[in-house]
Amino acid sequence: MSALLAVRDLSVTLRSGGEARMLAQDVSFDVARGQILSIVGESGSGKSMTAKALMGLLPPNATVSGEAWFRGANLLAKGSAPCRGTGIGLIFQEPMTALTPVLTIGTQLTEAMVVLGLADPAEARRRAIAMLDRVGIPAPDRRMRQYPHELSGGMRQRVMIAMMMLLEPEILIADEPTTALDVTVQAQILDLLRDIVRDTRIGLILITHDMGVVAETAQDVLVMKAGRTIEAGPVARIFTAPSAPYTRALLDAVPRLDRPGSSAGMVAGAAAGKTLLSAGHVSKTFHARAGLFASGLATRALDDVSLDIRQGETLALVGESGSGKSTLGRVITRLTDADHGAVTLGEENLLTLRGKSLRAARRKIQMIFQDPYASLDPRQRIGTSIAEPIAIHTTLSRAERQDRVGGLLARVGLTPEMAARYPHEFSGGQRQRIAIARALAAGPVLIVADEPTSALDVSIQAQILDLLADLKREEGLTMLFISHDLAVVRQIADRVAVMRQGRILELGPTEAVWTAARHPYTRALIDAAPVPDPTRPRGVRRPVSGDFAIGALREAALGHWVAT
Amino acid sequence: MTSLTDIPNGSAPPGFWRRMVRSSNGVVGLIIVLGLIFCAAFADLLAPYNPARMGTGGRFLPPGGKFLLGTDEFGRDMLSRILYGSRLTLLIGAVAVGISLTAGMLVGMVAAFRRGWVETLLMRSTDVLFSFTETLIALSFVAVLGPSLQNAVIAVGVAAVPFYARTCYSAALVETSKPYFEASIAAGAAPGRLVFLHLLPNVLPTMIVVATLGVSTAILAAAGLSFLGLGAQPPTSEWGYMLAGSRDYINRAPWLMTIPGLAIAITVLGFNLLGDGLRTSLDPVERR
Amino acid sequence: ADIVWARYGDIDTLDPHRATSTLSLQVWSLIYDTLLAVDADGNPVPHVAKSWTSNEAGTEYTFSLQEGVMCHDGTPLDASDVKYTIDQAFSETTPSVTKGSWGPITGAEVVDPLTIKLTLDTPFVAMIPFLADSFSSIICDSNADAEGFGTTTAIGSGPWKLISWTKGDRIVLEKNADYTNFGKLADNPGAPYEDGLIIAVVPEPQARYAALTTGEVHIAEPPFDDVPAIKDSGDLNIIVAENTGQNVFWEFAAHRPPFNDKRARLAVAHATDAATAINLIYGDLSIPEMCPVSRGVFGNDQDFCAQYRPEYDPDKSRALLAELGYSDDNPLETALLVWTGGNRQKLGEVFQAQLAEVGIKASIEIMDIGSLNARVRQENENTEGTTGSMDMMTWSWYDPDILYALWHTPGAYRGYTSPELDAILDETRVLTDPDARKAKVQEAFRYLLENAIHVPLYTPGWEWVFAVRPEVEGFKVAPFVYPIFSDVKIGG
Amino acid sequence: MWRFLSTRIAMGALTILATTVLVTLLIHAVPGDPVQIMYAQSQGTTPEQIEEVRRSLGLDRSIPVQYAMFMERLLQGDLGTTIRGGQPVLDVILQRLPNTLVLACSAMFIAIVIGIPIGFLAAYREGSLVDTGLMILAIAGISMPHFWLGLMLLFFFALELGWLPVSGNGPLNLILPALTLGLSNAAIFARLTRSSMIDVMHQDFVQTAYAKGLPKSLVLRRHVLRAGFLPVVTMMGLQFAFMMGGAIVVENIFSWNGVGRMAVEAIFQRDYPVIQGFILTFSVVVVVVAIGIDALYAVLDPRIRRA
Ligand SMILES: Nc1ncnc2c1ncn2[C@@H]1O[C@H](COP(=O)(O)OP(=O)(O)OP(=O)(O)O)[C@@H](O)[C@H]1O
Ligand SMILES: Nc1ncnc2c1ncn2[C@@H]1O[C@H](COP(=O)(O)OP(=O)(O)OP(=O)(O)O)[C@@H](O)[C@H]1O
Ligand SMILES: [Mg+2]
Ligand SMILES: [Mg+2]
Ligand code: NI
Repeated sequence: MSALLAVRDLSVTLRSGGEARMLAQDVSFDVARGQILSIVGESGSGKSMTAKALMGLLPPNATVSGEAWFRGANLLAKGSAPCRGTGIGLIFQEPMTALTPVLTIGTQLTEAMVVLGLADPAEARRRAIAMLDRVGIPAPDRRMRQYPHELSGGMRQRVMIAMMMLLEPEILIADEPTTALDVTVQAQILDLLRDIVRDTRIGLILITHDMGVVAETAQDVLVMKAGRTIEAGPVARIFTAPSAPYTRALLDAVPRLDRPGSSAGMVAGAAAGKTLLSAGHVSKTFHARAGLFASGLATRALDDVSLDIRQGETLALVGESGSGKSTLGRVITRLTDADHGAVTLGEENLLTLRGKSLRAARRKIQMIFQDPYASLDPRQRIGTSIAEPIAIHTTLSRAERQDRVGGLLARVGLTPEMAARYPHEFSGGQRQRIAIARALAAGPVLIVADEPTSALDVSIQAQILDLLADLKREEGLTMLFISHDLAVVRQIADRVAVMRQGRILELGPTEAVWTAARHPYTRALIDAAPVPDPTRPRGVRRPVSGDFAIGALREAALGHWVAT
Repeated sequence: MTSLTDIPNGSAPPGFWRRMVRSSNGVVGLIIVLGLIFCAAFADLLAPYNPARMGTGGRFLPPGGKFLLGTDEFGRDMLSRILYGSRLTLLIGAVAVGISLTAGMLVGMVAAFRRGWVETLLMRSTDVLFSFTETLIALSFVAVLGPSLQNAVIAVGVAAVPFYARTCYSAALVETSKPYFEASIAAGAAPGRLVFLHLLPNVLPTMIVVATLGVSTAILAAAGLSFLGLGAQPPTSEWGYMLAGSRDYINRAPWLMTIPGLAIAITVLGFNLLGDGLRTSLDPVERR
Repeated sequence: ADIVWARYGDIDTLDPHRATSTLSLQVWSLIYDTLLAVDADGNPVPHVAKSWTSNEAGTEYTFSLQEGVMCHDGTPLDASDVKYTIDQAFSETTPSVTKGSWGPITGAEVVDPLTIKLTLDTPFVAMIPFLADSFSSIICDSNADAEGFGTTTAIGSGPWKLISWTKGDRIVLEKNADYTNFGKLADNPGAPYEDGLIIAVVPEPQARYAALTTGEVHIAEPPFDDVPAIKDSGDLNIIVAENTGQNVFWEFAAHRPPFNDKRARLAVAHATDAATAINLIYGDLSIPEMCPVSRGVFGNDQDFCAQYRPEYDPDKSRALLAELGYSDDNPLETALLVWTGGNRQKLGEVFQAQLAEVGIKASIEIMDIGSLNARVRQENENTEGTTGSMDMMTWSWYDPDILYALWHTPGAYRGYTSPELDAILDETRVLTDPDARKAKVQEAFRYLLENAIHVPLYTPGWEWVFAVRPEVEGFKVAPFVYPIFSDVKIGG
Repeated sequence: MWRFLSTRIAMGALTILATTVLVTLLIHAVPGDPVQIMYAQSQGTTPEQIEEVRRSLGLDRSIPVQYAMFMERLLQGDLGTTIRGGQPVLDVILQRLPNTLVLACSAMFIAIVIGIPIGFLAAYREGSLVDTGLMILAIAGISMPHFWLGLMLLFFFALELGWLPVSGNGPLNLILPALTLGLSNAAIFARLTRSSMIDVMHQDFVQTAYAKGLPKSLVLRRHVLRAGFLPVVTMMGLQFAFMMGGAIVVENIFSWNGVGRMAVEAIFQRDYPVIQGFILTFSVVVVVVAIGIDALYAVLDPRIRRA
């Protein structure tokens, strides 16, 4: 089968302020009809640049070289017209910003068809409605008149796909089309793309950083790093016998949802531990202030949530975006004030503390945040940042403080000399280590980690998770671990609480929840998560329906609670 | 608690100087501003004549010759007057911005830090004042206090407070919601520590940019008031006042109008460029 | 055709009882008539009143009016209109802002339609010249029923009728076709020659000049500094008002240090070289003044006054300052108040420089005349507080009686007064014999000059320089800067 | 949208209410006795008259009572009478306000017509020499004091060339002041438009539009311009207030008979009722225009229109 698109030695050079940088270097690949080629690589590896080069959408200060043969012409040759739309379509990562906010869906769907002479307006409209229906958007008639902000993220991504498919391109490039979406929605979009490729026999280039997505969808893989091709080949071979060390590292770093994590062995011990902290009937409603007099919509971020955290365990909080995970963590750390409920640590109700006693109690619960860039005061040496809790709560001398900081830095895998540097002199992973060191400095009894790895690249993510696991094992650290990534959770947590819309739907030992999820929502969540194993059968998943039990928790098995 | 000696010496974000040097705007602005400061500092040495002495030369001598920039209607040397005027101009800019910056930052930081009704009260009043517009506030001030350079500077300074307060408030709001700030709260930091060790150093760069751009606005506004006769009084060589006085001689001595106007424009341009340069250098995301 | 006259500012009101500005007076003189008028030398002559008599004691005046004078609304102007005007001036609720200048009038009686009798409490010589000035414009009593008197309506009997007034922009007048001129300083015995007169407000001197050049405007004050060039080019005619009646003088907050000491006042007087300063700023358009009242006003005599006015003598000034304990290290510091307009702040700058020569540090403060008056009065009334100020005060009046208003206890500014001066000024009001009065008036001059209470500087001409386009004929300016448009013909 | 607008209107009402309070307090902040200062020039005023004025201004009462009196009169459309000439302040202002509005609106028009295309062009050619040149021009324009620009224009077009009239309030007279005010604001608009357009041009949806194969002109016209224009619209309210402020100076240069010139005269004359009236009028105009522009914004932006 001959290739639809043949790319040879594509290089992109970006010139800015007198320096030239190679963003992509000698990238070559073929895409055939009905084929899904996946380009993977870490952030900044040049995946998007390659795609944009093919579309002729590079920034003005970028130059491209190489060849890309499509329909008998070289797309990269000087003066050649790009085959946008009817030849190659493009879908972006962020459905929120990929649609023009001030134009209706209908206009955006039909305009290109009309302008390119594929159909007259009426015909275009008819086709658009049909296509919306095809991509699974209910009530397409009505949608045509709506604006992007009136649609959910998943729907917008479907509109994007419909928009490109209406032009009947031969190749579709999808640049991280699901990264911004929840797992359940992501799965549906991936299914949709697969269906389209199967039905229309177009070629799909799927750009992603998620090996799970690759394994679930692609036939061939191209691994990129720093603009270069590291390895290319059929998905099965890449996953089973990667030849490049980088690919292997990438694969190793992926937490496997389908295998129990390393900490699973500790479940029994931790479960026996006594309760350290308990949250009871915590509720929190946010009122979005629309203005001076009009009070905006209320969001119930937490709705009568109760849970216990036991000494020495890692309790994971999972759920989709907006389900209230962070809010619960913030209520426990008193960064957000709850409307109702109690959080007791020992004898103390943390929620009623104020002033000095609150400040004194704070050291016992520390937080690690998602964004390591923002977690450290950019204008303080990291030594000062780490020493801050010590300075506040102890009367240690400067030298003693420095000693402690040195020890902490060593503990998280850095060197004491680094204390004199500023945050911007570190990489993301290092910064997260520093943030962990600072959290440890206070000598807390509980650490709340709010998605501490989701901003990091996979390879670094694994290191941080290992560090946390080490700390837990060696220091007996108790942790509330917040994540939307089920694979990560399975690797590190003793127990899991599944949240949705401010309520806990299921709570139980990690293994029990995984192997015998009792709540339909939990099951949908587990089903939807991509598994980095190309040999697994790729089934079509049903969307999660909104109607299921959200009532009080009932103990369905020993230590396994499910909403009724 | 620790002593304030722990205050870190803040560092510029990565690549600040490189970006600053590469931003040609910033460099030009810096040169102009430094030149201005030089003129102001050494006005006594640079000025060839006493700026207030009448009849130094003939009246209305055109630029060139003994009087590089000519003489005015009293035969005073224009160059000397412009040089001394730079002193006033810088002082006006500094004092007015000092007033706006101090008051604005106080209001903005308190509002962002205290939240609750304090925040509502402060920011709503700021909003109200903001919609008054600076011109009106300045004019009302002068109307009440009477015209004088001092009052004009106060008026200009006060008029800009809402703007500074707003800017500082939103900058502070961003900082207070950043994890590093919350981590500090979580570590048990007391308000003083939070404000002085974390909030202030991080809000300051933004405010320095705003203040640099603000100097140009303040100079323009004060010169405008002086032009209307509501600011500087004779025989000050304030540029706006000089410009106002030149109106009578447009035909006879156009340079009396051109020179102070140019002086104001170049100064303001200098601060605008410098502010622009600082902004692009401090904030790598912002596109020029 | 319409004559277009551009001025730097607007009138305050069309109601002659509600304002005092020259800009207003000039317009009132066009719309309204007065009982008397002035001749070219500034002396009162009959106008609407064809003659008058007074009793021996000088407390009763009887005026007989011309027949056939018509108000603009078609009603005849008679004694009741005059009575209405006077009643309004002395109204209980809204007396005229110039009530004080009307003198001690206690009653106005309509003897018959053409005869009016005024009764005075005490003799008041200055009443006659006052009745020749537009302050005493006769307001037709039909204004009482008219809507918007002072803003949209102004019914007078003058040579021009009001059509409209757009505040801040222009006043449009139309000729009064029925007009008869009895005494006003115009050759034309009847209605104006031109159909209309537009008085435009153009504050920027350069803009007025440009408008003159293009012909948009016929008559306007040119930018002062361009006058020599205009004269040279000959494109426009320059007319300088004479006998403006205006007098600019040093005035001091005499109840506060340092100016409560005569020597300090003298030091200022000796330090200022008015002639040079005026020449620098106004060229030959203003003239130095020696007397406390200006040229053309009764009693003015340059030679007489020159004997007593402190002459320019910096050394004398320095000596006085040294006597008072001032030195270069300890200079006399004061505020020099200047009111806005007329290039006065420029003159102030020159004086400031002259004072600096002898070691007086004066900081200039520019303010509106109203604020200036208030400030001086406040400083005099409330003597605590810091040092007193000095100011370049301006008054214009047609009679030396102004000195009574200024310096007779309590004094317009609550400033320097003395029983001795009071006695002299009292007499200037009642002496009916001109020679005797003149002697008394000059005695007052001498007192004021020797004590440096009222140090005359100059008689301003510049504000009242008119540049006139060549096609305009017959434009003239009567004493006390009343422009006359009745004779104007626009040729070409 | 109605919620959005109702908050804006409420905010505007609050602003005007606050203005009334400040305006009442204004006279108290005057050092010395305001009535004395106001009437000092009229030689004939008796102490009784002064008392009368004090009473009519309510200065003999407590501040809340004064405020109540002020508001009561205000609601009847009475802003008091001028000190100079004793005329109703409202009439004096209303006669001049249209001139100021005409000036501000024409200047706004000029600023938009010149500034927005320049900004758009610069954004379109981002990074090019054209862009750099235009932006240097814009920053120079912003730095130029408008009173100076006004004088220069006056000098060249009226005095030297004699092309335009300089007295009166006719349409030809409007050209120079409107140009003065318009040009300096055009520079601001150009910068704003440019940064807003560049923001938009770098967004995914523009790339999406290109990816659909749409021609550049259509992408710019339909996608970039529409979305990029919105932030410019929001700035217009503020800009209009700026114009009104600038009008004060420009009116004085060009003898344009508007409220700005009146205000400056009133300040010199210490005519407090006029100053009070001016401040009040100014803030009402600014608030009303701001609300109007917010309404326009609400109509243009579907995210608000449909909210
Ligand atoms: N407009 C631009 N100007 C300058 N540098 C750019 C621009 N766009 C991208 N880059 C740089 O080019 C490199 C490659 O970017 P590219 O967007 O292709 O990465 P990517 O692999 O798609 O990463 P991600 O997973 O984060 O999307 C990065 O280092 C990025 O910083
Ligand atoms: N400060 C706030 N003001 C208003 N609403 C808020 C605030 N913080 C959170 N919310 C809302 O509360 C709900 C729960 O938010 P929360 O941040 O706890 O979700 P999450 O589960 O952590 O989601 P994510 O995975 O996206 O971080 C969301 O609808 C969110 O929009
Ligand atoms: Mg990318
Ligand atoms: Mg979260
Ligand atoms: Ni409850």
